[in-house]
Amino acid sequence: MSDQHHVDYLLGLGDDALIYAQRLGGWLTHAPQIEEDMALGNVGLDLIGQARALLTRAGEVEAADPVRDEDDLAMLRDEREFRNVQLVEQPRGDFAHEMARLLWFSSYQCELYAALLTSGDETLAAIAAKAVKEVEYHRDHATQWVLRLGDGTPESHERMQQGLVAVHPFVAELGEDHDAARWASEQGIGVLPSTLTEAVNASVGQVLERATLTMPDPPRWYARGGREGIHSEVMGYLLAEMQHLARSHPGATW
Amino acid sequence: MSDQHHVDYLLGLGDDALIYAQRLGGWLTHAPQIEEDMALGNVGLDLIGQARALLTRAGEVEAADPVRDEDDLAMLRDEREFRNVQLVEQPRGDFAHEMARLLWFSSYQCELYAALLTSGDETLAAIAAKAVKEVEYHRDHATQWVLRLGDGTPESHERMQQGLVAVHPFVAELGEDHDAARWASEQGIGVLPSTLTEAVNASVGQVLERATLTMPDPPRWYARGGREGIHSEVMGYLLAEMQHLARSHPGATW
Amino acid sequence: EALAAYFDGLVEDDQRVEPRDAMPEAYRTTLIRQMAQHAHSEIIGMQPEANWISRAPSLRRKAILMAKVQDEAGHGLYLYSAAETLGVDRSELLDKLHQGKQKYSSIFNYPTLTWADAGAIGWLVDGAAIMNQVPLCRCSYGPYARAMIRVCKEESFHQRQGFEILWTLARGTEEQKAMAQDAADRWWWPALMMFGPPDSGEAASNGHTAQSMAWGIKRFSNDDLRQKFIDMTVPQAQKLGITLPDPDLRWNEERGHWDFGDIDWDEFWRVLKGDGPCNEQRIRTRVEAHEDGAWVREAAAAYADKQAAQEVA
Amino acid sequence: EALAAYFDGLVEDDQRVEPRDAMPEAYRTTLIRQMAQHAHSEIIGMQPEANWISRAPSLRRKAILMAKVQDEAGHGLYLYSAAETLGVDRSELLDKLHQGKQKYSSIFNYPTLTWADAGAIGWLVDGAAIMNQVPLCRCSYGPYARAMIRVCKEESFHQRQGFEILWTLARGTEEQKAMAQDAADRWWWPALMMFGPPDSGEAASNGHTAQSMAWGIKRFSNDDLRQKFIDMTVPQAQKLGITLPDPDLRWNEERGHWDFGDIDWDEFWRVLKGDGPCNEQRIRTRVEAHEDGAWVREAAAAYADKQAAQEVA
Repeated sequence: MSDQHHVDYLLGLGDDALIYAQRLGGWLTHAPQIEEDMALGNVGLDLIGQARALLTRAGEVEAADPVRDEDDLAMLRDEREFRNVQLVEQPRGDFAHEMARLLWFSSYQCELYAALLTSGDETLAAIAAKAVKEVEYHRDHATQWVLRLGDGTPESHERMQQGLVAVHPFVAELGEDHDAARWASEQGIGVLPSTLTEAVNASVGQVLERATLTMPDPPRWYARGGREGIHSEVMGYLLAEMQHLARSHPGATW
Repeated sequence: MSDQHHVDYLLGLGDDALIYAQRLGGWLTHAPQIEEDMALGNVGLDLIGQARALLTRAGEVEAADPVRDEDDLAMLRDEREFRNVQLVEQPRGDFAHEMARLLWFSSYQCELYAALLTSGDETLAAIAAKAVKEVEYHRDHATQWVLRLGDGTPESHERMQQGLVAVHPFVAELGEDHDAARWASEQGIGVLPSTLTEAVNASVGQVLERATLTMPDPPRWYARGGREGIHSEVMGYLLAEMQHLARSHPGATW
Repeated sequence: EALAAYFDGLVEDDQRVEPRDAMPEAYRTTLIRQMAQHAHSEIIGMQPEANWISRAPSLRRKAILMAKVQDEAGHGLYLYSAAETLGVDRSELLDKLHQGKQKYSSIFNYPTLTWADAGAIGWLVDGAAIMNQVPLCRCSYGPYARAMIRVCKEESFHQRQGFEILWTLARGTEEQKAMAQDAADRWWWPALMMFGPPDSGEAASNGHTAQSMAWGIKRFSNDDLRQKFIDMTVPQAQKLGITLPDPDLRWNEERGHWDFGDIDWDEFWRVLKGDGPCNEQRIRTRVEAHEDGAWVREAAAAYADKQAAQEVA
Repeated sequence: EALAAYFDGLVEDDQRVEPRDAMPEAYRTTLIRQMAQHAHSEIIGMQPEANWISRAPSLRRKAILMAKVQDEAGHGLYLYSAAETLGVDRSELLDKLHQGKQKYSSIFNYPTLTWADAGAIGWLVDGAAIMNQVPLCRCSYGPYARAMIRVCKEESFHQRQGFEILWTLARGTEEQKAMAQDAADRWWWPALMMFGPPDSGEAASNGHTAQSMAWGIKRFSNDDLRQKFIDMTVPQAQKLGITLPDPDLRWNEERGHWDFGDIDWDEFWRVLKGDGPCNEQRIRTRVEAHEDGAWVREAAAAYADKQAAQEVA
């Protein structure tokens, strides 16, 4: 059972990166300026890279016969087997909404990967060492935009604030502990999400303050269950799109 | 080769019905009033029924080993093998846009099935005999709405006119002859699409006149190639959604 | 006085109250609230299943599912019409739904995550709904009772279809079996919550029950209906080969009923108050459809006015 | 006079004209038009390939494709920047694109219908683009020439990636082979049209060629480039095991070139004038992104102004 927790923990990290990359890919050709097509493409590329490494590692630890590789795990799992938080699977909103999501998610990933630098899973520690620099860039990028939009025009301020509100029900799930994380943290392999929350909140809070924005009130509802494969109804459509081609040609090489 | 034309002809008819039903299904829970959820659901159901009969017949004529049934043909063909016109695959627009599409498509289907009543393919003739009554109801339903919207409020008039404009580049393809139809018409099995065009245009034209609307100017571009499996880029996404589950469980029974 | 006595007599003799009959204002408002909530549930209840129309795994299933969602729209219409006999109109009731002033069944705030959920909703959710609704076919208010007779007939058809979806999955591949089991795991407890809070104890909320019973609107207590549902459903689950997710479920020879475990009433109240997975989404989808359709309804009204004016002229 | 002579001398000696140098107004406007069209082609050219990012069949391919589309955005930026050295700005050029006053390469008005199209675009479309662009690395206008050097380096990388996609498909399942062949069938002729109308004959349209050659902007005629491309590509197709859709394609020993069949110039003009499968969609997508982003760009400008004001204060 311990191994399955290890796998699940890695899948949670990998699926977060993969599914968010999938959503960010949708910005290419739709960004507000060409520089931003490139920047969001970069963030997406970094996340796909993280996802590939994490899913590959999950397959190694799982050691199924035959071993499932990154594509088996990305393309051939069903919705209930995906362990990402619901934040990352939400459809693309406006640009402010995206920057709100990116600020929260990258702030979380900064704390996460920093903590994983000392993981007892050396492969995971190495992935974290590479990723931690990437996600610091992502956080910086989101921060710059949140400042510009928060302290830009009245319209952008309002949209940015609304983006924060829209994202808020999905934030708490990033800090929710779950069986796999508890096991991983006990083993010195992973980190308990709840231990990151304070630093994440502080980091985001500082940005919001500088951006003349306010932290939204506690939301009326909270997303729950992503780590156990409970997703929002949009997830099935995302997976249908992502997996259709691969599933249409079983066993093919690309 | 003649048999393949027969199959292709049936697939064209069946795919039109199937793909339009797929789009109409999207109106359920999104219609402007509950009566319309029901009405568009009804049209969709009729079209799925037609599609099932037509695809089943196509599979019979094809006589592959093993015979492909309606679901093999709906769920396991790739985009380039679908032979529907591009009109039916276009995403859902506003309600006026949908009524413009339904008016054209049902007017076409009225003429089509009336002509197929005497098809030398007796199964096809029987399908047409049932369908011809259904599509008359569809045309009547679309007609009623085009009248209401065309001669309703200034906003609805404008939207209805815009809907007609949006649909116009896709109309000519309904009347385009293609190899399978030429063969089918020579064999007394099918009807040459171009022979229906005049009646379809007259029928739609009368409705537009009563509705105080005008037939749009010839469009700047025309959709082409659906009957040869050339689709618009939206088609791949439609198929991914429609086929994902079936393709995820090869050989399963539902 | 005489009118009130007439009303009491009707109810006492188990006769039907009709729209023309005088009735206590509280009876009227209770009925409106209940019928509206019921109609809203049909309309909102279309969403979780409509979610699978475009992805149904076969054309036969697609057609059946589309017809089912369409039937739910029809049920909504019957029920709004029945409510309209009490002098409210549909648009007023819809506004209350959209503003969160009237509720719908909380079960529809759960997502449909797999195809098996289309089966589980038919089997468990429609099954529970029928259990609630069959007694309403004898409800004291005539139009409601008659609407329920139509609704129940179709619902039991839906329930069989849902059962059949799961039956097929449970006899399918390992993945399909797991899908069926997972759906039952997720829908079982919420389905039990559909009968409302318990009749007694900490979580009870005995608001309207006694009065509704006296008026002949309600015939059985929540717990009685829940027990009937469980007694009916457990053997069906056994037949399906599905394990219901309650370790305390066991036959009680003495009671002649199935014992069952504790229901998580915190979850019930939480979802009811808005913190369910789909509350926001369901209302947003509904409001969007309504607002997007406003210009269409206006056009239809304007056209009808013009036609009427022409006929007069 | 002296300035004009200086310009002529630079061009004659195959030196680079730089932004500070005086240049004929017609040279400047020709360059702006060409560079803008080139930049627009990069930006619009993102769309057909971006269409497959979400559906790429493996994560490796998804990453490569995303990087490629991103590179195209980068090329667009280089080229707009190069054009800006001539005193226009990007937003002005984008407006002209959006209003249909400046063109982009017609090839991007064809849809990407299968995954193999991502390969065919890399192999054929980028291949043809490189053939057009390599001579531009020696273009008389310095900033354009330097931008092209960067672009060409990346494009040839993309071309190899596209070839590799098709190579893998051509060695895959029967369906994958058919997919590769189908893509080549659909992209071959439009790729040949990328070199523009023929140098002579009925379909010729020798508008700017002679002058552009004299100015050192254009180095080879359309037909020469087309022939070079065909000569380069036919052996690659043979290596792939793909049959190019031209029954008249055969080696001409005498000419030392591949002969090829007639190009459908009617289609070329039709698509160029707006009646291509995706013209409307491409511009609509582009305009939507631009309009949806207007408030963001305004906010960024407002913020920058505030920051600048603070630094002054």
